[in-house]
Formats: sequence, C-alpha cells, structure tokens
Amino acid sequence: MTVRLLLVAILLTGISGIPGLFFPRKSPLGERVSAVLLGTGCLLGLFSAFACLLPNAAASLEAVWPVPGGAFAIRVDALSTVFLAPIFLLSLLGSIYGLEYWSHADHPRSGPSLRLFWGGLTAALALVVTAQNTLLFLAAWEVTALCNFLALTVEHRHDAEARRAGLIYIIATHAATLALFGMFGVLHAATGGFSWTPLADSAAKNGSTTALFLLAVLGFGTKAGIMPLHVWLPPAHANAPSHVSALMSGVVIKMGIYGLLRVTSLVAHPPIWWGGVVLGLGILSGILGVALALGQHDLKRLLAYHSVENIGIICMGLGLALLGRAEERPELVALGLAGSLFHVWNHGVFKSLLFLGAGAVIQRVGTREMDRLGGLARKMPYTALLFFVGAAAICGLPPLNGFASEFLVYIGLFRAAVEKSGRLWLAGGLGAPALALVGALAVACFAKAYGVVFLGLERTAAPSRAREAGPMMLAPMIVLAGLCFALGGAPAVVAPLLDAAVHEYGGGAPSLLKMAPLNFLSVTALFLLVVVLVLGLYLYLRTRRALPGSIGTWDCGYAAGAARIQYTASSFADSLVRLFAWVLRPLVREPKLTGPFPKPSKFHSETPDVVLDLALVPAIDTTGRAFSWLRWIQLGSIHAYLLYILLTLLVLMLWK
Amino acid sequence: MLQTLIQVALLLALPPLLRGIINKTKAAFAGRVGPPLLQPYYDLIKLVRKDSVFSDITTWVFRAGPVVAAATPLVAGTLIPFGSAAPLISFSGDLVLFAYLFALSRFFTVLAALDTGSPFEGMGAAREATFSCLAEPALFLGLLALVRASGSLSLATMLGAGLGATWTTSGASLLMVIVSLFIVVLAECSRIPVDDPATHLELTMIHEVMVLDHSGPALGLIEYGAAAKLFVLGALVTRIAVPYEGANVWVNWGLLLVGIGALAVVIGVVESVMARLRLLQVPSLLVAANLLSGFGIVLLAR
Amino acid sequence: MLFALVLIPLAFAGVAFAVPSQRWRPWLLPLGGGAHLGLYLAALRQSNLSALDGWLVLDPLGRLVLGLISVLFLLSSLYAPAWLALRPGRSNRVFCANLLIILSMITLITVAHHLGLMWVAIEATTLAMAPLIYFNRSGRSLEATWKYLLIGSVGIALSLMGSFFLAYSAVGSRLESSLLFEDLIRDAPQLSRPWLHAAFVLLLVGYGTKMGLAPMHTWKPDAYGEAPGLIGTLLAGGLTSGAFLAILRFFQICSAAGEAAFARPMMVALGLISMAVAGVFMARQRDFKRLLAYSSVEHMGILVVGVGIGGTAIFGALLHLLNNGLTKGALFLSAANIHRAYGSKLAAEVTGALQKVPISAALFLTAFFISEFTIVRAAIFNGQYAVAGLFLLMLVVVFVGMGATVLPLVQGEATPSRPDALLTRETFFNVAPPLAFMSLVLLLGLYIPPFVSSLLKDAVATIELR
Amino acid sequence: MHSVVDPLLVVILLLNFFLLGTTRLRAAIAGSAAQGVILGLLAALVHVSVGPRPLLIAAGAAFIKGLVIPVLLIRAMRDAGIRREIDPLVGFIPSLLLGAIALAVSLIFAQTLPVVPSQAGSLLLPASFATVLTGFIVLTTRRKAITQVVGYLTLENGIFIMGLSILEAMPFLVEIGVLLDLFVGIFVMGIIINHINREFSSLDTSRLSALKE
Repeated sequence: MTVRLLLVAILLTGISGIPGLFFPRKSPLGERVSAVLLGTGCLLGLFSAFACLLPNAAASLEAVWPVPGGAFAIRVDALSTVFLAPIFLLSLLGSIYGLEYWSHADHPRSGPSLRLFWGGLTAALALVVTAQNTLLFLAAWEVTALCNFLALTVEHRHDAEARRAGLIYIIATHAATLALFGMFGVLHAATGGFSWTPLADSAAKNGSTTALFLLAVLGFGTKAGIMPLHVWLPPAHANAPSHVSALMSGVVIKMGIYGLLRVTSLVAHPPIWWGGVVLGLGILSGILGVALALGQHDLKRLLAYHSVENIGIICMGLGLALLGRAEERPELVALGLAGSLFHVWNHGVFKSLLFLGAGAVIQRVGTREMDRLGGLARKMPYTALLFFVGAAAICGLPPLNGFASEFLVYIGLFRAAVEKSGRLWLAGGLGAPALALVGALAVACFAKAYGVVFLGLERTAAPSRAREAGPMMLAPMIVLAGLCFALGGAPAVVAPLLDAAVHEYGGGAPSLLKMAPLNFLSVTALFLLVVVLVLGLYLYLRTRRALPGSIGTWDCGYAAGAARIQYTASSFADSLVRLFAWVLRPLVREPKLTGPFPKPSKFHSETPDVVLDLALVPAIDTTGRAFSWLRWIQLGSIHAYLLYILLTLLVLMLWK
Repeated sequence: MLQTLIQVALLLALPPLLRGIINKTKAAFAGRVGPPLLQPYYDLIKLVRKDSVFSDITTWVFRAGPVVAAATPLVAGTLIPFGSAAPLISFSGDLVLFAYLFALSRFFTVLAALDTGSPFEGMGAAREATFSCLAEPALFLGLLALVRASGSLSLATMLGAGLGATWTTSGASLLMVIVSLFIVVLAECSRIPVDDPATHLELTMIHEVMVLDHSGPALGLIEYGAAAKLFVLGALVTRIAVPYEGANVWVNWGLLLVGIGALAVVIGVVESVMARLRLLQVPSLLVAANLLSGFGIVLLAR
Repeated sequence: MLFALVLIPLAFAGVAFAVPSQRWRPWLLPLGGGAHLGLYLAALRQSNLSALDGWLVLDPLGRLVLGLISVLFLLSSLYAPAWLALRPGRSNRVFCANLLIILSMITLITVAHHLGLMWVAIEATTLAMAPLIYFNRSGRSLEATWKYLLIGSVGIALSLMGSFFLAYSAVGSRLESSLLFEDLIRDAPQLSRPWLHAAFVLLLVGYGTKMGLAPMHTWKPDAYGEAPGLIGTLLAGGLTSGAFLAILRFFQICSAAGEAAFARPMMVALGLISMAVAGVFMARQRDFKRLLAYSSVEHMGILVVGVGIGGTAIFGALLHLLNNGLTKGALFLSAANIHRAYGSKLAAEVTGALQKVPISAALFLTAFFISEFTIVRAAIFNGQYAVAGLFLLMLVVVFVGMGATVLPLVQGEATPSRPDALLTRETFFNVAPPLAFMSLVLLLGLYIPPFVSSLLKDAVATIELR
Repeated sequence: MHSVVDPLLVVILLLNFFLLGTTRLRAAIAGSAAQGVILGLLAALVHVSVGPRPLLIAAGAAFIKGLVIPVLLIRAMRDAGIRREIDPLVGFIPSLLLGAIALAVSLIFAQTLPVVPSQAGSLLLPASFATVLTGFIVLTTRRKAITQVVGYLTLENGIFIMGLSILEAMPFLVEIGVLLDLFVGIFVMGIIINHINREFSSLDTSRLSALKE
C-alpha cells in the first residue's frame, strides 16, 4: 500500500508539468497547477518514503514489463529512503523557488518546458533509487539524464554557454551510461538476471567483480562528478537555471553515489583495493575540488567545484566503509557509510541553499562574476544571512549540519588510524589530514565567496541597484537554512535511519549512537550558542549607542577608489592558488609595466579545469584532427571505392 | 566540582597573563624593563570602557566576528584536560570539534575583516586564510599521532595518564609532535616568525591588520579571544610535554601553570631571537610542521 | 497469400505508371502500403505460409523483417504526397512506380527461400532505387547515383558469385546442388568446407556492400546525402534490413554447418570497423544528411557485431534491427523537413532548428539520442569483454562526434533560411509520419507487445542452429 | 568434354587480356560481346545433355550479352562522342601485368578448392575467377564510364562461367531473372551515362568527385 502511494507520488510529479503546456501563454495558471501537482506528489513521496520503512509496510511491488529482461519491480529500503527524502524535498522547495525565480511572467516560453522537465526529472530520480530491475533502473537513469539536459539547456536560444555546458553534459553522461550498460552486462553474465542480485564469491575468480567495480566507478563516478571524471559538472552547474543547479547538485549527482553503494553492496567480500580506490578518489576530489573552487571567479562555478569537493568527502566515507567490509570491521563500515549518507543529505541541504542564494543574487544583479559584485549584504540582507548559513555549513563548521556528517567520517578515519592493519591505518592516516586540509580550504573559499559577494563595497554599479529577493524565493531558503541548524544541532535524530541503511548495506555493527556520540554534538552546540549569545548580548548592549553620524572604514589615509582597491575574489585566493599552481595551472596574463608612468593595461587570470580544459579538450581536438586526416578514405573516387571492395574480399579470403 | 570551577576560573582569567609573560621576556631580551606583567589586563579594561566606532559599510558579520573569536577558544578550552581536572565536556571524537572550533572562529574573523571593504584588511584576511589551510592539517596530524599512541578518540584520554607511558616507548615521536604543534601555535596565534603581533605594516599584515577597524569593546573581545586561543593551544602543547599526573591535585595544577608559563617564555625567546619570515617562506615552515607530525606518526606505526 | 504480398504492390506500380494525374498518383503509395500492411497482418495469422514448391516461405525471420518493411513503407508513403506537392514541376511517375516496385521486391527478399531468387530481388531493388536517388536531377545527385549503382552492382555481383560458390559446395560433396534454403540447411553438415568458407566471404562482402558495412560503405554518404529524405528512409531502414536478412540467411547456413565460428570473427571485425569508420566521419561532419549516412553505417556495424557475438546478442541485434529501421524513419524525415526549411544541409548554415521547425528538430534530436540508446539491448554481452569494450568505446567516440554536430543544429538562435527553402512551416503530413516513427520507437523501448516479442524469439531461434 | 570447353575458356582468357590491353572503346565493347557469345556457346556445350532449357538460357545470354548490351553501349558511346580510353589510371602495360597476376592467383585459388572429378583439371574455375578479377581491374583502373560498364560486364561474365558448373541449382526462372537484372542494370547505367555526359560534358568518372569529405 505504502509503495503504491510512492508510485502515485512519482506519477504526480512526472505529469506535473504537462497541464502547463496547454494553458494559454499569458495565463500564469499553468505554473500554479504544476506547482500544486508537484507539491502534492513530493509531500506524498516524502511521506511514503518513510512510511515504507515502518514494520509491516508493503515496501516492494512488482508488475510485468514486457521488455526482455525487464520487470517493473520497485522496492523501498532504507538506502532508497535516504535518497528519496532529498529528492522530494529539494524538488518541492526548488519548484516553489521557481515560481518566482523562473516565473511564467518572465519566461513565458521556456517556463512550461522547464516545469515539464523538472517534474520528469523528479519522477525519474525517484524511480532510479527504487528500481529493482536493472533495465528499469537504466531507463529511469536515461530519463534523468535527458530531463536534466533539457532543463539545463532550457535557455539554449540565447545562452551559448549553456549550450556548450549541455553538450559536455550530454556526452559525459552518455559515456557514463555506456559504462553502466557494460556494467549491467557483466552483472547479467555473472548472475544471469536483471536485478540487484548479490554476486557469488566464485565471480571474483574470473574477474567479473573487478570488471563490475571498474565500470561502476567509471559510470557512476562520472555522474557523481568524482575527479577526474567531473568534467561536465562545473559548466553544467554554472549555466543551468539556479534551482536546477540546486537540484542537480543536491540530488542528481548523488545518484552516482547511490549506484556505487548498490553495486558494492552486491559483493560480499570486496577486495581491499576497492576501498583504497574509492577513498583515494575521494581524497583527490576533495582537495582538487576545493582548490579549483578557490580559483574561480564565477560564483556558480565556485559552488559547482564545491560539489566535487563534497562528493569527495562522501566518497571518503564510502571508501572507508568498503575498507571496513574488506577487513571485516563493522564499526568502520557503519561510521564510513553513515557519514557518507548523512553527508549526502547535508550537502543536498546546504548546497541547494547556496545555489538558491546565488540564484537570488543573479536574478537581482544579473551577473555571476564575483568581481563585479560586493556589498550585497546591505541590499539583500535576508539572502545574505541565508547564504551565510549555507556557507558556514558547507565549511563543516560546528554547530551546523556539515560538521555533523564530517564528524562521522572523521571518527571513522581516526578509528581506522588506530587499527593494527597497515592498510587501514594508512587510510586513516592519509584521510584525516586530507579532510582537514579540505575543510580549511573550504573555509578560505567561502570566506572569499561570501566576503566578495556580500561584504565590502559594491564593485560595480549593478549590485548597488539590487533589491531583496521575494518571499517565494526566500521561503525555501529559510526552510533549508533551518534544516542546516536542525540537522547540525540534533544529528542524533537521523541515527535510526542511518543505522537501517547501514544494515541494508551489509554492516552488522552496533548502533551509530554508541560509536559516535552525536548527542554530545548537540550539547556542545548548545553550549557554544550560550557562550556566543552571552558575549553577543554584552557587545550589543555595550555598543548599542555607537557614535552617531556617517563613518566610513578607516582608509589608512588613502581615500581614493575605495571600492576598486578592495580585495577581489582573485586576489583573495591568489596565494592559495599559487600553492596549488603545480596542479591547477592557472592562466595569468599580466601586463609588463615599463617606465615610471605605465599606461593603463589589463590583468587577467583564470583557473581552467585541469581535466577538461587542459587534458580532455586538447585530446579531443587532437583526435578530431587525426580523424580529419583519416577522411582521405572517402576521397570521392569511385575507382578507390571499388578497390576497397576488392581488397576487403582478398583480405577476408586470406584471413581464414 | 572544585576542580572544574578552578579550571573554568583559570581559563577565564589567565589568558591575558600569557601575553604579559611573553612581552616581559621580550623586554628582558631587549634589555628593557618592559610593560608590567599585567599590562594586557589594563589594556582590556581600557578597551571595555571605550566607545565604539562602526563603519557604515559593515554588517552584522563585523560585530559577530569578535564575539565568535572570543567564544570559540572558551568552548574549546572546556574540551581539554587541565591539571588533574577532567574536561568539562568529553566524548569520543571531541578532538574534531576542538579543531573545528578554531576554524569557526577563523571563518568569522576573516569575514569580519572583509566586511570593512578595506584593501588592507582584505589582505590580512587572505593571508590568514592561506596560512591556516596549512596549519590545520598539521594540527590534525599532531592529534592523529596522539590518537594512534593512545588508541582513543577523546582528548581526555589522549592527553591522560597514558601519555607518560608513550613517552617511554616513543618519545621521539612525541617530541616531533610537540615541535610541530608549537609551530602551529605560533601560526594560529600570529606570533613571530609567522606574523608580527606588534605591527600592522604591509609586510606583516596578517592578524593585526584584520582587526584594524575594530574598536572599543569589540577590539577587547578580539584581544581576549586571541589570548584565550594561545592559552588553550598552549595548554594542549604543555599537556603533551608534561603529562605527569600525580596524586596531589595541586601539584598537577602547579605543573600545568608552570608549563604554560614556560611555553610563553619560550615564545618570547623565539620572538626575540628570530626575525619574521618572508611571507613566501611561511608555507614552507608550515609544511615542515606537517612533515614533522607525519614522521612522528610513521615512527609510532612501527 | 505470399504471391499477393509480392504482386499487389507490383500491380499498384503498374497503376501508378498508368495514372495520368500528377496530383493523385502519390496517394497510390499509402494505398499500396496500406494494402501491403493489411495483407501482412492477415499473413501473420497463418502459420507456415509457403508457395511455389517452398521457394517462397514466410518464416519467422521473414515475418519480422517484412513487418518492419511494411510499417516503414506505409508511414513514409504518408509523407510522400505532401512532399511531392512541394515540387509540382517534376514528374513523379517513375518515383511512385519505383517505390512500389521496391516494396514488392523487398517483400520478395523476405519471403524468398531460394537464394538465387533472393539475389534477383535484391538486385531489382538496387536498380529500382537508382532513379529515385537521382530525383533531384542535380550534378551531385547524378554522381551519387552513379556511385551507388556501380558499387552496388559490383557488390551484388560478388554475392551472386557467393551464391554460386554455395551451390558448388554441395557439388563438391557430391550432393545435388541446390540453392533452396531448406535443402542447404539440411545438407549443411556435408557441404564442402573450402567452398562454404569462400562463399560466405563473398556473400558477406557482397551483401555487406549493399548493407553499407565499412569499407564497402563508400556509396552510402553520397547516396543518402543527395537522395530525398523519403528515399533515405527506405534505403536506411528497408534495403539495408533486406541485405542484413540475406546475410543472416547465409549465416544460418553457416551455423547449421557448424561453421559459425568461422563466420563470427569476420562479422565482428567488419562490424567494429564500420563503427570505427562511422565514428571518424561523424566527428565534425559538416553535412547533416551525410551524418545520417554514417550513423547508418554505424548501426549496420552494430547489427553485424551483435550477430557475430551470438547468444543473447542476437536477440539484441534483431530488436535493434526494428529500432534502427523505425528510428531511421524518424531521423530522415525530420532531417528532410529541416533541410527544406533552411534550404541547406550544411551544419554551418543550419542552427537553431528548434525555433524554425520545432517538432522536426525535437524529433531529430530525440531520434539521434534514442538511436544510440536502443543499443542497450545489443550491449548485453556473453562475456566477450574485449569486443564489448571496443564496442562501448566506439559508441562513446560516435556520440562525442555526433553530439557536437547535432546539438548546435537544433539549439541556439535560428540562422536565416536560404531563398530556395521550400518549407515555411510544419504541417500535419510532414510531421505526423516521423512522429509516428518516433512513437513506435519509444513504444518498443518501453513496452514490447507480446506478438512482437514472440516474433523476435522465433526469429532468434531460427538463427542459431546448433 | 574438356577438349571443347577448355579451348573456349582459353579464348575467354585471351579476351580478358584483350580487354586490358585495348585503348579503343569499341574494341573493348566488342571484346566483351565476344565473351558473351562464347559464354552462350559454353553454356550450350556444357549442358547439352540436360535438355532444351539450358539451351534457351544459353541463347538468351548470348543474345543479351553479345548483342543487346553492346548495341546499347555503342549507342551511348556514339552519343558521347568518345572513342578511346585515354590515360587510364593504370597504364595498359601494367594492366596486362595485373591481368597476368590475376590469372596466376586464380589458378592457385582454384587449386585450393576441391572439385568434382568430372571437372578436375578443367579451366572452368580459374577462367571464372580470372575473368572476375579482370573485370575488377578494368573497373578500378579505367576512367571512362563506358569502360567501367564493360568491366562490370566482364565481372558478370566471370560469374556466369562459374554458374555453368551448377546449372541445376539455378532454375530457369532464376536464371532468367539474373539475366533480366543484368540487362536492366546495364540499361539504367546507360541512361545514367547519358545524363553524365549531358551534365558534365564528359564521361570521365574520375571527375565525379564532388562528393567527398
């Protein structure tokens, strides 16, 4: 029954955009109808996702799907619920946000299509995490990719950047899907079926499990945006409409994590190197992701690279869980996986919050270039405050939610570090400091982002005209910010769900609360709050009567060009980017200054994507040139063509 | 209960004294009398009684910075054991919280600096953010070594009585960790050779320039927070160096206080005999701290 | 019944020759197509249809391909009247008659169980197609026709020789030589091996030319590029399927002789080469109709690889045969609309088609995407990891090249049309047929009706004789 | 039987070389016509015992290949006003050498295939292969469309020789179909040649290279 409710939810969200297509172009009724449909669906979905976990709930359903090997089999287990919850929640919040951000009045053409794709995306995502049949999974997976692509390029007519991002996205996601075809082929060959069937131990001997794992990392890793497979992620996140970016970053990329989880859960005794690979990729993604983020000038690109970073943290947890399974340390499985899954939630919450905040800024100011912004906290105080909460949360600062999940991963890594097994403690010994580095870099990066966008003086005229975002845009952000506090302040409430998910994954550990004292986090959070409040109150009371009159910042006696000589995004990050220059390879074009009075000239710096811009695009260009060279084959001469036939004939005759 | 009260009292009262000791040491090296030992307290009282000036450009972040900067070291201080008192709050994994509290404080102070829109403070903020990125892993590596040595994830046990035994088995490691953490303390607390607390010239602008625009009680909170940070981190280092825990609680307290005092003297000596490093060389120093702790762990793993 | 299937289109062709009205003649096409489909559906109800002493048999494989052809023809013929109406100045007599002749001959291919007769039918389709490719009466289309005709004829001549070799393989073993399919299957184990091998090579190369496997595919981009889109549909969906059916027939004989192991590596090799060549030429392709041609080469490669791998891949290949045929319908017809809306088929001159011909552009994009996606079925392998890996790699290469060409075509701001563009807006008759094709493809992707799946299963069962 | 068949096959082989060596289009057409007639003769000789049906086919083949098609081609040639194949892609002497190689390959290839005793030592198979290869050589080395058609005809002739061995496998109907297809094919080619001539004022197919990548 409950699972049927979920089906209804999926159906409602899936069709939510369709009525909007039939309303007259001028009527805003369509967007309301689709919002109501989607909202109902999402609420139903949220309810049923959790209801399915109750004892005695009918959580699975199977119907005939007449495609060879196919069956319409869906099942909701704790793992699914962990992913279903953010899907429905963020879809709901995003659609509310969209009512104002992408309102019908502003976007009469693309609005209906976007809402159609949005609904389809939500439904397909929900299907992905519940599908039991692998073909159903693949179908839902492809619909996700397609809807996502269409939503991303919905403004294709005017936005060449979005078109390019869409191209990269569709190619990357398609390549990933092909890897998944291969993976399911291997799974089919090993188990003889088309469902998530655990593999027999014998499969490890003929290399099936190895192939399975590598293909899964390739396919799901691309979707998740693990370095170096992340190439599609920054342009796509940067150029999509902001609430689409929020949904992409919040849930779509998590589908890769879900897939990795499902696949690795099929193997009873994963080899230890699996965990090593995932952990290593996690560390790589974490550090390089945040390092690349530091070099960005585009607010949304910066956020996008932070998705790579956070996926890295999630992968570190996952890698730890895999190591734990290989070495039979259930507590490591539990801590790693719980940290990973909890971070999936938390990242979904704070990253969506940040993207929505960025969207508000973009809508009100009209640019994503951080170096053109500044001082917005005075123009858009609520947006700024909410963005601030998100920024603090993504840096993993206590008492917000990012800290809670990173805390779990940390404990897991530290626990691994005290293990006798050399491989385990190596993992912990590398992982924990790496995570610390990531955290510190994230603090630097968001200090830069918030500081440059919202604080200081307006760098150009555009931000000084900005107004506060409207209630429809603020409301979802307020909910998300509240969740940042709630999940960070009382992380223990999610422990039962995480326990169930760990159990589903194959860990038989004691409950999470016994190993990770999440309640103490609440205590210290409270304590911290009290201390801050006391001191804050003191300062407030003491400075209530500040000196009257208009007073600027002390300029050290140099009063000219105050707004222009502020630190910019680039200059703030410059020294850190330099530290990483050996891998980031930033491009700097600086003028040569000659003589005592040099002429005005331009300075330009950017940090291209190491993989996409410095490796992949040149590689594709080279291949393209090689292909162009190969085109002499089709040289237009019929004589040559006939000769090809003769030669083929001769070769084949001689071959056998 | 008494022990706890003493701990809280010391935590609240002693931090400014460390600055006094450092300044006195430096004065002694320079052959001056120097300011009174209690001068930092006088300064604080003076600041608290002053009025404040806030730039129009600033927002609430500018005021939150000093508050958080003062609050976080105090909360962090409740997590580590002093003398023979158990920490106020202790749980498995509290070391992570300990480290992240400092990150929280940094986040706020850096933003408070950026809030002014002044290029000078921006420069300080950027440098602060940069160097702490390297100091933080070093802190974690140091803590990791202690975790590895003690097998526990809570600071109370890590810095507990068992540490004495570790000194006998792997003293070299602990020594490396101490040196490494000492460098971290110097960096986090903006001392020479990383920063110069006495000036805010362009060449040295890190911490001091970040707080350029703060005044009155707000500046007082910042000064106090900085001192508390030094005190808490110093207590951590002292505890590793002098893990002795005897039957007599007062001896333990005395040992701790003497230890922290000695640390302050050492800092003073370092500041007197060393020049501030060039900014470009600071990362090398911090990387060295990381490596030291790393070696310490490798030694422990044998 | 079988006679009717073959002869009724011929009769319609005769009528088409006779009807004087330029305007009404094209409507004979859907009429003939409808009649054919009706007959086909009636034939489906009867089992073991056979005529002419077993020369004509409607076996499961034939049913499958014939069904595809019939649907393909009907839907594309619906597109024809409106399209021909755009070019009133040109006589459509030969066009209509030849289309119907081609329908008749492809039908003959699918039901012929005498391999000589099958050859005659294939050659007949080749010849009947030539004037249709030359429909546009330009120098370029003339060149394309010449290449198509000569290369196709040579290829088919080789397959005639292959058929003779096959017949001789019986003589060599002192059996009664025969080209009747049933006889050959029965005698397969005794057939002389060297002759059989040589025969298969000749047939693979010969019908492979017709099918457009690289490196015998060279006529394809020219012919597809210059022929009207409607003709492209029939070439890419119909004639190639017929040629593939022929290859399957000979593969059946090979596998009945226990020589599948001889045939397979060759098919896999040619298939992979086709995919590679397609990948090379699809990247940075400037002409989107030629792009379609290379896509066809790629998909022919996929089909052959599927059969070459064997096992469940054969099912995949046959399903892909249906999907490919129908997708090509959607692709070529929507491409034709785009072509005529802009008056150009060069990627540089066609962008933002979504703005100008939204439905066709959406179809074009979706069909391209789907055409790659339907390979799912073919991609489930029997543990041949090397082949599978190459296969997937080629698909990635193809997709990169294709995506970079197709997306800018469809998205973005529309470029102005050339003055000679014929189509100003989309109408029911030029959008409905590709839409119908697309719906069928989607249907097959999401739901395979029971009768289709039983057709597929029966067909698979006949291919792998052990 | 070899005594009659083999000499005729030798003539066919010689005609192959003639085709490769001649520069005149008319001579080439005549050569292939002669081949067609000899093929008819061969068909009649090989299957003289079977009955009247093969004779009919033989006559049909000789008629179409020896008369109808050559007439078609000569008309096309006249329309185009061309007489010679000048400057082929591969010269005449090298073509002859290639022909010799083709003959050798054919002999070797025929050796590897088992044959029924009655045909042991017969030139039937080698001649067939050699003629097919000759057709290919003409197709790939000559520029004029008409010569290429002649090459295609030669190729078909070679296949026809092959077909002589398995007449029972090719029933009357099919055989007629094959011939009809051949005829229609050449007919269509003739029409296209005509169009090519009008469109490009030349029959040089190497100029037909506008369609390329």
